[in-house]
Amino acid sequence: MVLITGYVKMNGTEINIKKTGFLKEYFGTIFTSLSSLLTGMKLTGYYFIHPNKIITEQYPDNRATLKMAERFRGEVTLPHNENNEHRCNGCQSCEIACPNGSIKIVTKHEISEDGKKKKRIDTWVYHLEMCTFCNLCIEACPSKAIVMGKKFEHSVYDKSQLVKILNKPGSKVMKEAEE
Amino acid sequence: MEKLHLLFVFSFSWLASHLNMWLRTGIGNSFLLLVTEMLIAGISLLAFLVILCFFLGYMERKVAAFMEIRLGPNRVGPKGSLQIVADTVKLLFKEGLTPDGSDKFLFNLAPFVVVVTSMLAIAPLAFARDFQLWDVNIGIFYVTSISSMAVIGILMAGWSSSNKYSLIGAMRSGAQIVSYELSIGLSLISIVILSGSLRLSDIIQSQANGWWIFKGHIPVLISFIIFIIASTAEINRAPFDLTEAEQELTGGFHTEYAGMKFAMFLLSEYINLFIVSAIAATIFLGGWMPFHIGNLTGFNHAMDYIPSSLWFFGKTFFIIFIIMWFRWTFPRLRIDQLLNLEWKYLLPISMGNTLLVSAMAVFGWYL
Amino acid sequence: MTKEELKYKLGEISREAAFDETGEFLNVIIPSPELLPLIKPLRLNKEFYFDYLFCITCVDWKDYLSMVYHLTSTLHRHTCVVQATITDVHCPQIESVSGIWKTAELNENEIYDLFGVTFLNHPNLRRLFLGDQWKGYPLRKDYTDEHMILL
Amino acid sequence: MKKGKEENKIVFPGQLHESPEGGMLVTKLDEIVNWARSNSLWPLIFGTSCCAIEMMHAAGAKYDWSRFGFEVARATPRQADLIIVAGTIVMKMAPVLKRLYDQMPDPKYVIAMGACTISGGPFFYNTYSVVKGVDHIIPVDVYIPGCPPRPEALLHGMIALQEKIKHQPVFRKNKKEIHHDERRIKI
Amino acid sequence: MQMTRKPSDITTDAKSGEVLHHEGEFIINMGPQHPATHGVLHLKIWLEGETIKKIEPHLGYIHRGIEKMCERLSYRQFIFSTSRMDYLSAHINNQACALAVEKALGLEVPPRAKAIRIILAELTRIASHELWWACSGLDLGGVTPFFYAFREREAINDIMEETCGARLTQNFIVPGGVMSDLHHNFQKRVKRVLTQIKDNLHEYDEILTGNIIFQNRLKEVGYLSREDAISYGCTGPAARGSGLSCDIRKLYPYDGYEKLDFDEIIFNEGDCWARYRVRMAEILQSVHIIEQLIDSIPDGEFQAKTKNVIKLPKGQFYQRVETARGELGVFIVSDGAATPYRCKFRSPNFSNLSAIPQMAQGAKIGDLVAIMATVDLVIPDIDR
Repeated sequence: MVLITGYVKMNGTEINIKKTGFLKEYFGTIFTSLSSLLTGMKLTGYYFIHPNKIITEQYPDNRATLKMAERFRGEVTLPHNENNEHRCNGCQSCEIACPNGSIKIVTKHEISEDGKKKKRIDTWVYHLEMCTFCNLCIEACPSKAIVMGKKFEHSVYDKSQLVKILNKPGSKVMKEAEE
Repeated sequence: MEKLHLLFVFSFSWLASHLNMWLRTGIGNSFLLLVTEMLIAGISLLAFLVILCFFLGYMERKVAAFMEIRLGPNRVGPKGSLQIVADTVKLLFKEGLTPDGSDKFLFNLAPFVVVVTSMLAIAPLAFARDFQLWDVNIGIFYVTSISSMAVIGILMAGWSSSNKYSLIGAMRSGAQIVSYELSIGLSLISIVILSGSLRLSDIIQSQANGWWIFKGHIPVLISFIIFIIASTAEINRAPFDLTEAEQELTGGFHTEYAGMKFAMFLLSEYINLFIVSAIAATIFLGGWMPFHIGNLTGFNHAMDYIPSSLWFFGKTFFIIFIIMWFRWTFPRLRIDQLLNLEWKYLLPISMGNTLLVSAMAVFGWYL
Repeated sequence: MTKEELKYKLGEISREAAFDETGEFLNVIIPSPELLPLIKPLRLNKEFYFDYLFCITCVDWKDYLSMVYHLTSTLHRHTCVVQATITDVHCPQIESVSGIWKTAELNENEIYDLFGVTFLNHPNLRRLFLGDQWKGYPLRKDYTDEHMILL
Repeated sequence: MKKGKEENKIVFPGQLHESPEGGMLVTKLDEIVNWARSNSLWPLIFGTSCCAIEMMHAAGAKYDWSRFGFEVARATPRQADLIIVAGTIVMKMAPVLKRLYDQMPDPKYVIAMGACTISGGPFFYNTYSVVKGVDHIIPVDVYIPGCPPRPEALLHGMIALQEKIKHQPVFRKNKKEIHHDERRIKI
Repeated sequence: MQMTRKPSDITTDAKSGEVLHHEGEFIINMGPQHPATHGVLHLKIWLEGETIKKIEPHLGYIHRGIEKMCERLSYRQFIFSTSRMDYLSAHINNQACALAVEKALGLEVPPRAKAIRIILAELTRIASHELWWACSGLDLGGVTPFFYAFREREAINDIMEETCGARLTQNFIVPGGVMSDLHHNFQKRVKRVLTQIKDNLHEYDEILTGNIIFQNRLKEVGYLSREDAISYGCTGPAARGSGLSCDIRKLYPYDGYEKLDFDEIIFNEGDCWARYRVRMAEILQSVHIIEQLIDSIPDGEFQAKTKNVIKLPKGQFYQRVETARGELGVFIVSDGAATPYRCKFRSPNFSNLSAIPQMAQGAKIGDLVAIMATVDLVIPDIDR
């Protein structure tokens, strides 16, 4: 155990007036106080005359150049390829993994060409208004069907628009992701 | 030569005298003339104050922003200059509610009292050479007595809101303004002693050969510093904004005020800021007097060509900037520390300082 | 003090104490009326000196409740857990320890609020989180609320 | 330069569109008042949990909502125009929030920021005390999902609110002319 | 206010005859919505003039029932809910839960994962202290420090976003390690941030630490003795300012803190100024910890193999970590199922809050703000 009793000195900050007579203490206090105040004013004054230190990013104007980090979690998306196919086979692992039930997968049974009954997704409901972007559904997905999107501008005037259906109408499962 | 001077320098005094002459030819009755002149002066003063408050609000936000490494308002109007206009129009059209349980008469009266008292104090100010609304012979006395009236409005607001936070804020302001009034008075008295007059125009004239802050050596510098500190406290600005103290009292005396009534408090805050800065500029920095250095006649002549109104406003805005600088740098004091500062430091020092200045005046130790 | 020493010493103080050493700390399990006689010497005796009560909680075991006190000593740096069993589920009562550790005052309020355990001799027992109008004790296992608890 | 600004103009889903009605003067006055209102939204300092931190970030130097004139955060509801509900609202807090909303003078706006305020979010299931959406208590103008939303997302929501205010009638009477244009998602 | 007191000035309760308040006092309610309470804390304050006579905290304005919720969540899922408790040390909270599960399972975490966890935890601590510094400046009326501290916080948040995917509630930790490997920019950016912080710390001193007004607001205000700190169960910087050694990283090391060289910062004065200095020095200590690790992150796996459905053995498990505000304890009672039987979070803020009435005895309203600022409460962590 190391006990530090002295403050880690950073650029002479502590103001301690030694007890050396009333007048000396009185005027000492005034001078140290004024100098400590002037130090602070020096800093703000420095920034006032150095506008190049401003770090503001002007959001709606910089939308063209604004890039999110590659791991940024903005929303859950179900990518479709050009043939309107996705990789989700409706195993519902994500629904189970989701801690607050923001994923609802409605499945249906399809009969394929060889006469077998197969589980397929009917609607992939995603409650954006409840999602906490914890990434557990992405981790849980065995066929890597869902990924996190980069979009973050989701503001709406109407709450019902936040409930999203991720599979596009008429979409199918990719061949390689069927089981 | 005089004409040439007018070409270069737009003079307020020229404007005032011509207006006076023009009115004199139109209106024979001297009473009517006085009323018309007062009306014109009042309306132009109001317009000036509103524009001034727009400008000060914008300036404050930009100063704050630049000290805080950010941009500040820049999307409403060119470079955000219409931001305060938008705020004002919004406050105009906002519901100005009076809370139940409040003392309705006092509640609605308080903002007007505050604004009117702060506007009254502008009367004896000299904005430019020979351009003064009311050159009263007790100018400084008038200003100090009017400015201490503001506390009545604040007390009224705090009491009538029937909100405990407002009440605490109002009580704080009472203690604060009454005590800081003393050191303001004493620091002003030091200049009165030196110049020998309470009339503001005389004080400005006494600085024709040098501003008091340069002529008066260290004692005047001390009273200047005391004046700046005490007047910051007097107008309730940070670090002495205990009456509002947003983090402690959620707004202090104006917690319950909304809409235009709240805007009045903002207005009076900026007018007060302007007034104390203008007083400081007049008393210590020579008002509209240009900057002269001893015998450098060329330099002095060049300074003379800068309009006197520019000198006045330049000095005033310099002090306004310093007070804003205080606000955006320092944390707030506690109420007992605030009173300590006044009674233990500012008041004894300014008393001693007054003695020194009297000695200076008696022995003529100034330039 | 090691676990064994603690166990030996504690056994001397309280006859009815049972011990559970499976976890990280030594667990002392006692019936609820035995709490104060056991816990006072734990705090006051120089050899124990459990001055730091870092966690109080309650566990609802359906047929009984058990109050769990995690104690440690800032002097000796040893830790022990006292578990007091409250058998009366419908009207659970236990002595307050807020006179011994001041931190217990708010914590016991919380437990009173969420479990319904009444603390005797508590200076200011009130429903801390949920307010007086709330019906039921939500952290009990038999708490039902069909509007809110869906899964 | 102008063209670039046009491209950057954000179109919001469910944007309000009104038909051109009303007299010339009234429309102009409406425009001025709405311009002032939308550009001077003073928020109430009301943060209950994590989203409040992102709200502070939006006030911070990097995102700097003072550019829009939002920086005058008021501690008292009397002087605020906007309440940004940032964080979970629980049963005990609901009456307080309602009261704060009632204390604000008209016109007043509400932004629901974050999953908790929109729907209860992470605490939708299995908790006994969380209000499942702040719109059960007070009317909400703009919803910003996210847990917590980025500061940029908050700014996006504030701009959305500005757009909404700009289309509100002030002196005009025929309010029913305004309708929802559904699902115009174009970004 | 009123100085003399007559019997008629005392208001009593009609039923119990208990004295409610004297005429000279008045009661104000600070909160639930008040800028100084940092959220939705409600303090009922008995005042005489401006002097505080008594404080009674009223909680529950953000009581969300996380403990009940956790009883229905699996061990993978319940980690995420803890980020919402003390959101300023979200990563450290997650770490506590993961450590509790790992302790129960006897799971060995790969060294790379441990190093990543510690670096991110210390970054979180720095970010949290930055926010505390910003807000304590703001609470005491200085607005500008807020912006300087948030500049550094933004830099840390950017790192978090790049590596973990979220700025504030990262949810990067899973039982057995971390969710994914480090981003390839990570080391470079962390070093840049560390130099930025070290370069800018002198600005903090110039504008706030060295300021005479600020020091006078904090010195000899809010005194908490060591005995009271122990009795109230205070932890973290709030207790270390009172001379109580309680750094879990030193006392009960976890995730490899025992191999690192750092100091536990202790001051004995027990006032707000001591608590302030503890936190300021802790920023430097955290920088020091990261500097030791950043160039020597071991190679290897970032996650230990775990079963898909985690079931803990029967028993009671207690794990504590040092968050930015003190000791967070996770107490899990397991009955062998896939969800905890009972889950209790011993939050540092709850016990620190209980000491505030003691600290604020006889202080002014402005002092209470200073006390709240230096104790640095996060209300959702108190209410859970």
